[in-house]
This record gives sequence, C-alpha cells and structure tokens, in this order.
Amino acid sequence: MVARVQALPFDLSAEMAGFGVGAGAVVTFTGVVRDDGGDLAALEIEHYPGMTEAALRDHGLTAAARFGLSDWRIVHRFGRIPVGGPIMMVATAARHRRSAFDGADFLMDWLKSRAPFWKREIARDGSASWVAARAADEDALSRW
Amino acid sequence: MVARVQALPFDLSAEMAGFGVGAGAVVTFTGVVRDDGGDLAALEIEHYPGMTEAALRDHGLTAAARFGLSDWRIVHRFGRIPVGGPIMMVATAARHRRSAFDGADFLMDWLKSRAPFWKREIARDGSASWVAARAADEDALSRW
Amino acid sequence: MTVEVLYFAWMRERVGHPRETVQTDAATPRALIAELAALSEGHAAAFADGAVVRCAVDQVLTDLDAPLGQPREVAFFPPMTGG
Amino acid sequence: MTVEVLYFAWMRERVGHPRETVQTDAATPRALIAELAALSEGHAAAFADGAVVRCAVDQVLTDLDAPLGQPREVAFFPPMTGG
Repeated sequence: MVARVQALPFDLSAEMAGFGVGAGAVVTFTGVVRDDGGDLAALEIEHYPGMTEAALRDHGLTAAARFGLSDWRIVHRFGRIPVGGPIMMVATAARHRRSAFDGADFLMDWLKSRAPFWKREIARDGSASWVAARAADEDALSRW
Repeated sequence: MVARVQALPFDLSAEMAGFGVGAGAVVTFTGVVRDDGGDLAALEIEHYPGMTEAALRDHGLTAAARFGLSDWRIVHRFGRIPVGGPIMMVATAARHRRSAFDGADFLMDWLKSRAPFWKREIARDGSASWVAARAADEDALSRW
Repeated sequence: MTVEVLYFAWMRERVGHPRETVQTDAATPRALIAELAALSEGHAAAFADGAVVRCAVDQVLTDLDAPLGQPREVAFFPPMTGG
Repeated sequence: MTVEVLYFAWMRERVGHPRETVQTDAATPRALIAELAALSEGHAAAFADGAVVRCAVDQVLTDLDAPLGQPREVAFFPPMTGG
C-alpha cells in the first residue's frame, strides 16, 4: 500500500522485496522511455506537488477495494528521464491472477489520463515538445 | 525470448536484467504458493520432461507474433515448492501497455490449462491430493 | 475571496509564471477562467482552447462548471499524460 | 507398431508405473486407451473417466479421436494445472 513520487530512478526488485506476502498472484507494470525514431533524448515530467501523492494513494485504495488487492504499489518519477530509463511502475497482489491483472490494468488506465503528470519530449537537438493526450487513453479509462 | 523449466527458485530481478531493452512497457506475472486455510505445507509439481520446454517456447513465440511482443520470458518450476515460494513467472515487453498486458494475460491462461504441469497439494500432516482443473481456467482460455 | 491559482505544463509556459494570487468572486472554474484570460496575452493564449483545460480545486479534479466554493487553491492544466 | 506410453499425475499413480512399451495397431488415441484399460485394474482405474483423459502424441497435444499415425511416444494425463 505505497504511493510514491520521486525524481530518482527506482529498482523493480527493491520495490518488490516483501511485496504481497501471502498472495497467490503478483503483477507488475513498468513504463520505460521508448525511443521511437532515434530523435528522442529524454522525457521531462512535470507534476503537481501536493496533489500527486494523495491522488495516487486514493486511487490505489480504490483499486484495492474494487479488485480485492491484498497489496499494491505505485511509483512515478518526475524530472528528466533519459531514453531507456524507467518512468513509473505499478504492482498488484491478489489471491487470483484475474484480480491482479485487472487491478494493474485499471491503475495504468487511470494514471495515463487522470494522474497530474505532464510529459515533455526532449529531442537530441535540445528542442522540446509537450506530449499530447491520446484519445485512446481516454477511451481505455471508460472501460472500467 | 526464453522458456525455462527448473526445480530451483528463480529471482524476478535477475530474470528482468536486460529484459525488453527498447520497449516502452514491461509486464510481469508471478505465481506464488498461497496458503488458503493454514493446512498447506507445499505444492509438488510434476511435468512432462521433453515436452514442457518446447511447448513453452512454442507458445511464447505464438504470443510474441500475436501481440507484437519485443521480448518475453516464461520460467516454471517443478518439484516441491513450500508455501510462499514462487511457482512461475511470465514477463512481456512491447511498445505499448495494451500489448504487454494482453500478452502476459494470454500466456497465463494458456499455462493454466495447456502446459503439461500437474500440481499436488502437500498438507502439513503429509497427506497429498492432486489439484483439480478449474472450469474457470478453461473458460478463460476461450476468450482468446 | 483570495485564491492561489496554479498553472502546469504548457499552460504555465504561456501564462509565464507557475502561480499567482488573485481576488475573485467567480462562482465556477469556468467563470474564473474568463477573468484570468483577461489578465494578459499569455493568459489568453493559455486558455484559448477551452476544450483542453482541466482543473483541480484544492487538489481535487473538478468539472469546470461545478460550484467553486471558497477554495484555497485552484489549478489549471492541459490533459494529463502520466504513466 | 511399438509405442512408448507415458502416464502423468494421478493416472501414473493408478497405472502404477510412469511408462511402458506396448505393441498396438490402434488407429486413434481412444482406441489405444481401450487396449491399455484392459491391461490391469490399475489401468482400468486410470482410464475410468474418459472425459478427463488428455493426450499428447509425440509431445504434441492431440485430440483422442485424431489419427494416431506411427508415433514414437504417446502420453496420457489428466487436465493440466500449471501456472
């Protein structure tokens, strides 16, 4: 039951130590800065200090109640993250795999379009552009 | 692109080292021996040597083609696994989260009812009973 | 009332600063936007496309037409792109 | 033809051994089952409930009514419970 916002990288294995003890199923999702065309140097992520962690925690609790999660964890970074670097992770633990999968999926759909983060792409030539919200992410959220 | 069957425990963090480089989304699922009523001491898992790894590999390749996975990994243990011990894991990497989630979900549904493993529950008093297949697992597979 | 107004992402860039204190009697976030948009060309540019403006009142996501109440802090920002 | 027959899980326990070599001209796995079930009480018990018998022919999951061909190895087992 952890929600954390941080500038530093995180380590999936360290995050998973002691996670979900007693559960039968553990799912993790990790988002990584992907270089699509070879032009991207980094992402720069802005967030809303004060609101962010509370919003992550609220949503983790909502997911836990809805999907019967025995444990959950959300870690999201802000600041500059180079290509290949980890952006965020969620982990869910439950008795059965369906709950763990659905809980993680739900948390991700919510994070994509309701958590107060904004991404900017920094190209290798130094130019920057804000990432536009994807209609597909909004659609994904409407499934739940 | 790894399929492995082994008696020894595995370490999720070791398995994820170098996994899915270049991907934007990585999903892992870990199955753990859950103690429901306090009577269970361990699971004992039998498999079909010769067939198992080939079947896992075939299915990993099928999932990779179907969901556009850039990397995948399946590790499944056999032999005696105490309560709390890891039974198996799958990991999937893809450009986008939907592919990674669906790929892992698909692999799990297949593993539950098509991979040649059989589980036996060993109670604390030493008695043993084979785990019956669940109709829900068969139903889950029909989704794909 | 006195309200602390925050801006994020490209709305912050267009306004030119991340926060400011304003006096307002706006009844809804949308009415507050109308007042803010009149402050400068930068503000006007930030709010030019009303369809993309998102809002949090005292750090809770809020509809632009919901009653504003007596908030301490109101934030405006474009659609979120986390995860 | 000569076929190596393998058993797993509780079917192995009921038969009493994990593998055996049989001579058969069975055209399908189901026909082979009929021959095997006649070998002993243990075999009969293993195959008593046909609905739960699964089969792999040369390590490929195969329907009980598919042509058997000339396999090297045929395995019988209850529904799998991996994952």
